[in-house]
Amino acid sequence: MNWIRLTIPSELEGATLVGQSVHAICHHLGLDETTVFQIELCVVESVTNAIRHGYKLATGNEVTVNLSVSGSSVEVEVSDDGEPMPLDSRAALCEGSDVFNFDETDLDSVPEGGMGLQIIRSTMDHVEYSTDGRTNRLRMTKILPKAEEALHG
Amino acid sequence: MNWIRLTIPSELEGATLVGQSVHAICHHLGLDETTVFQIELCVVESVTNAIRHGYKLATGNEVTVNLSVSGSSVEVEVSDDGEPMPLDSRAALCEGSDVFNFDETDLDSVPEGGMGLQIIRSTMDHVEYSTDGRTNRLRMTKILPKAEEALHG
Amino acid sequence: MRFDNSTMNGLLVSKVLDARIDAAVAQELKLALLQHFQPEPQTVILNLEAVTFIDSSGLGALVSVLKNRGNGGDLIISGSKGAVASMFKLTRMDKVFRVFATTEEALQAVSK
Amino acid sequence: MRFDNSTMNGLLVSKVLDARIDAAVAQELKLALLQHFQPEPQTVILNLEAVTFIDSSGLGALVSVLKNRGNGGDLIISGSKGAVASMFKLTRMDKVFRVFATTEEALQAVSK
Ligand SMILES: Nc1ncnc2c1ncn2[C@@H]1O[C@H](COP(=O)(O)OP(=O)(O)O)[C@@H](O)[C@H]1O
Ligand SMILES: Nc1ncnc2c1ncn2[C@@H]1O[C@H](COP(=O)(O)OP(=O)(O)O)[C@@H](O)[C@H]1O
Repeated sequence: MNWIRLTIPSELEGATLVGQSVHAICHHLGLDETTVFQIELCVVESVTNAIRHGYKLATGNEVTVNLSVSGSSVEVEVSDDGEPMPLDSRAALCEGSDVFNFDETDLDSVPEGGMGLQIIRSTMDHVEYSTDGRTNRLRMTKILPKAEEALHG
Repeated sequence: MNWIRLTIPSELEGATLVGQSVHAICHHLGLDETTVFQIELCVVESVTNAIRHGYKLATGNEVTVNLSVSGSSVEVEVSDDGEPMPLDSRAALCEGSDVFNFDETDLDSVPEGGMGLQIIRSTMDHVEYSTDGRTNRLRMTKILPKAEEALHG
Repeated sequence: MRFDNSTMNGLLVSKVLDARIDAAVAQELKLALLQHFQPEPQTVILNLEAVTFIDSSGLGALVSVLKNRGNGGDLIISGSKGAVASMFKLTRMDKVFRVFATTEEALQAVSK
Repeated sequence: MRFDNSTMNGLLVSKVLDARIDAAVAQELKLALLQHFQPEPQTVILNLEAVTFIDSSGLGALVSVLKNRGNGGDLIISGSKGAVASMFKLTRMDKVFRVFATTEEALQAVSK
């Protein structure tokens, strides 16, 4: 057993449910609490984006989360059939953005939004976006702490 | 948000994962602990059956669990593309079996298996089986305690 | 599966450390428990207090052990609660096994 | 969303009773908190000890409240831990809000 697929309707509460499910699954698979939270967070951020920006909150659509786990990494693919991500957002996702380089003494400079992609980028080890004109896929890889240790430690 | 669909590969550990996910989801939706356990149990029993009897443990197939929740009931549909259930099992599922009427003083009469369908039948409020020659569907309905109270109390 | 085996009052107490006993682990559970009745049958207290879920395959494995424990052996259940206790009741297995709320109560009852 | 609002040392302490603050409830959270700054801005301690998950939409709602709290008002965070504390750190929001481990510490710091 190395994968599970979760499909939800395009409603924000779906992101809540899928986040909780992914949490329960990763916890059950024995991942440490920090890794569980990181994966749950990135799933919630990307599913929320698909519902809000991909489908513009229109109901009656579906978002799918594919979770696959090996001994060394967890791979999550979030897919939707909505609007593809604009090019500048794809660049932010892959190259990073400076949304968190705000001046903390200047409240006006603190962001109220636009944080999701940068959270994904800085939390995951590898991020890949693709679209085939119908289905958009955001694929995220998290290398498990133990595997990382073996690699670098 | 009133439904979520979970798909797993035809491996017994998949039943574990889907059971845990359904537990987490039902818990999050505010169902009481007894109802959560009853739904989790019936999901695990029927997914295990689909893997063991429907697919005869052959890997590379999929089992899907559709969970939908309204204010008054939870509906679970477990579907697979394996062997359909034999007619006598469908009868046991819908009309009940006497598997638990064993003589507790005679250990030989105590069952080691064949309990799943009767557990489903006695735990759920409504059970329905159908097959279209390709996909087999077991649909189970649990009326939520509060709704039941309003109806009978 | 993981167990914590210890001897109390001269009896083997085997505590299941995993939270779930289902089809994926039923066979492993059965084989692990049957070992305790080889070469000599004995009384084993199976402590289920850490178990939060058991399905019909898990129960079936326990019944199979009970049937194959050999003369003079016994498999006693302790610590079952919540969903696990409900399962024993729903399937009437609480009439088949000797079931105790705690391991201490099981030890007391057996020592009498 | 559910809150437990109480007055401690003359300050409003609002404890979030739900375990998750995400996109599905962010707008509701924002509106509920903004009410506390009408008609008069005040210091509000938001106790997050029961919260186990917050996403960027939830944090954004808190930033929005901080920006719109009015002159003389403040929104102070207490009780964040685990995943919630990590999120404040990851997004550098722990530099934007006054964050305390417990409501007691927050009350002490404010009373000085
Ligand atoms: N799945 C998506 N489909 C289309 N556009 C997206 C998607 N995800 C992100 N975007 C675009 O990227 C921008 C930045 O996203 P994000 O960093 O998550 O912040 P936010 O969602 O708060 O705007 C969004 O405002 C949107 O324009
Ligand atoms: N999904 C299914 N597909 C095909 N046959 C099934 C399925 N579920 C149950 N059956 C048949 O019904 C019988 C009784 O099932 P059950 O009560 O769950 O007990 P067990 O699985 O332990 O045999 C099975 O042995 C099998 O022959």
